[in-house]
Amino acid sequence: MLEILGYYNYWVFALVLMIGFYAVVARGNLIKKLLGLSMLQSAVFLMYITLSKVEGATAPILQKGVEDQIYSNPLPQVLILTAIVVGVSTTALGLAIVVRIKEAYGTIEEQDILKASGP
Amino acid sequence: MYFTVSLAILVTMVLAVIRALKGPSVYDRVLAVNMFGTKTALLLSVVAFLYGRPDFLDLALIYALINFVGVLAVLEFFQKRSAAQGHTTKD
Amino acid sequence: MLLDILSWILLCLGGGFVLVGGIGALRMPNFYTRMHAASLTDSTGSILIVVGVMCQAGLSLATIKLLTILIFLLLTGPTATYALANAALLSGMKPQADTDEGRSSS
Amino acid sequence: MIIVFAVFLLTLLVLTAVAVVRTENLFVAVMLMAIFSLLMATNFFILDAADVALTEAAVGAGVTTVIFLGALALTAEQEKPIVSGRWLPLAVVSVTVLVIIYASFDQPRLGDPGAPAHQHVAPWYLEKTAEFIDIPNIVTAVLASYRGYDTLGEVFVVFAACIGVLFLLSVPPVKPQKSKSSDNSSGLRHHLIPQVVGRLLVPFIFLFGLYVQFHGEYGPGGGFQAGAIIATGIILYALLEGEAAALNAIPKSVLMAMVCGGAMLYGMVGVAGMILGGNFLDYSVLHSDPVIGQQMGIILIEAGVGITVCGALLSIFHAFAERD
Repeated sequence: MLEILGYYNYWVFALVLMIGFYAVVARGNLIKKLLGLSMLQSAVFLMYITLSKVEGATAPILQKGVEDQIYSNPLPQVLILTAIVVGVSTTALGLAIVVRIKEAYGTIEEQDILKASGP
Repeated sequence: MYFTVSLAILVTMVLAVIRALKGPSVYDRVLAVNMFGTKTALLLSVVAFLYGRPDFLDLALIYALINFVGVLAVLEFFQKRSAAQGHTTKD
Repeated sequence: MLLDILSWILLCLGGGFVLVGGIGALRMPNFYTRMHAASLTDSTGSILIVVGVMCQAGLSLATIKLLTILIFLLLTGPTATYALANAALLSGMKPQADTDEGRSSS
Repeated sequence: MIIVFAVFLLTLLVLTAVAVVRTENLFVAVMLMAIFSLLMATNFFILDAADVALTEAAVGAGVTTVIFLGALALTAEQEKPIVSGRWLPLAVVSVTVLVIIYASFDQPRLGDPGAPAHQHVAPWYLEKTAEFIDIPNIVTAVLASYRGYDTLGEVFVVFAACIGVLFLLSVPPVKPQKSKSSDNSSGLRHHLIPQVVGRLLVPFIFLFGLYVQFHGEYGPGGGFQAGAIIATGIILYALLEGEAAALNAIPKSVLMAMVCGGAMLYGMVGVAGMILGGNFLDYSVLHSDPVIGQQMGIILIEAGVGITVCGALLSIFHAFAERD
């Protein structure tokens, strides 16, 4: 039972990744696409943090006076820490483009934009 | 002991998420988000002790502070929207 | 030892309050009653749980941090609830004294 | 025990994700996204990543929601229902999920100490940090010193994204400005209770941000988190007192100087290392004692990161809020 649950994180990673991807490809609304994109991003973050976990370990902040403590892997955490802030800035860039599209075409639906811009 | 309490908080979080999914009005959902934020702060302060690392209480502190900003941003959004729709906001 | 029992009681009570609040927020018939259930138990549950954890922490930096968390939760929670209720009222959602069907709007 | 938490939270995560995609009201989707972010941060905390959880908490619940709401106020709130062509994407997505789940059985189990990710440099970082840099928080040590090039790159990505947003949104709108902007620029001035409480909280948020900045070597924290927290504090001020008051307190020129100055401070520390005879971003030469040199370098770099992130997030917020 517990053996199987050890893979649960990966399944959730797969599900959330693909739910986000579905929003990007199948939904016509541009803001919905960006929400899907940030979900996809979060799924990748979850994957990396899952890789950094070590059984019986604690967060990689050294404790004074505690011997024989194992610590989780700090490297994936560093990569994701910076990626979160970068993710917000790039999402904001995407939203800025959406705002300009709305001003130029009067809509943020993909089909209407394609119709308005001609064949 | 900590485990029991964190389990109770987890179940409450599930209930809050169900409320957020069901709606029916947008205010219900904002209420659920606010409730969820408070529960997260409580859960983190309990789990910090469950893990035996009380120096991680900073996280619960930041939740208690940031959650409020989110709710105020929603409030300002409502105010802007009603101003744009031409309703007069009286207070 | 006495402190342990005290914190046990406080934590269990707090967990119970939080759970009741969650059930109330899910089962109550309309928005204002749901808000009532959620906000009151939020504050009470926070006080009980945080004080219970404080009993375990003893006199240390963690206690001061917990106290700060409690103060912030007690300041922001009711304020957010007030702001939300105000926004809902201004948007035209009327509190109803007695209703037996779920309402829908907005 | 951890498994119980993880199963609860991850199942909720999937439910919330499905609901975000299914709902047609974008405001509801943004609210659910806030819950998604809170869940994600709790997961990170449970998986021992305290620093990452702090970042997600500071960024996800506050700044992301505010920016999405700012964009929603400028565009539409209701999504049109999709008309056709939903079965092909659904089929592709389902098949891919099944393939990834099938592949996951070759992955190391959660928490397996023998996993390949734990074999290469990570044990070296954990072992040698106390000797070379002598700060307790290994995440900060790796972020600022061992992998300083990465962080430099990320800071410049934030910088570039901020410049991009400013380029896109500083062009005046084509349509004539509606006259409504005068009355809603006052913020929440008419709501007395939130305003009083908010005013009380703003200085504490600043103080906490500075604590996170300077305590980052000893506990969870650092420049990225502190920048986001301080930016959130100023956004709270802007929400309460109106845009104009916030821009009066910290003008745009100061924000631009912060964005550029922080990134430059980072680069200058690297160049200073080169001038003193080391490599780029080698802090050991900054002081006669290499360990103290490393610590000085880390403090300076974290300051640069914090200043850039704070300035960039605030510039982005103002760019969206000023648009209407």
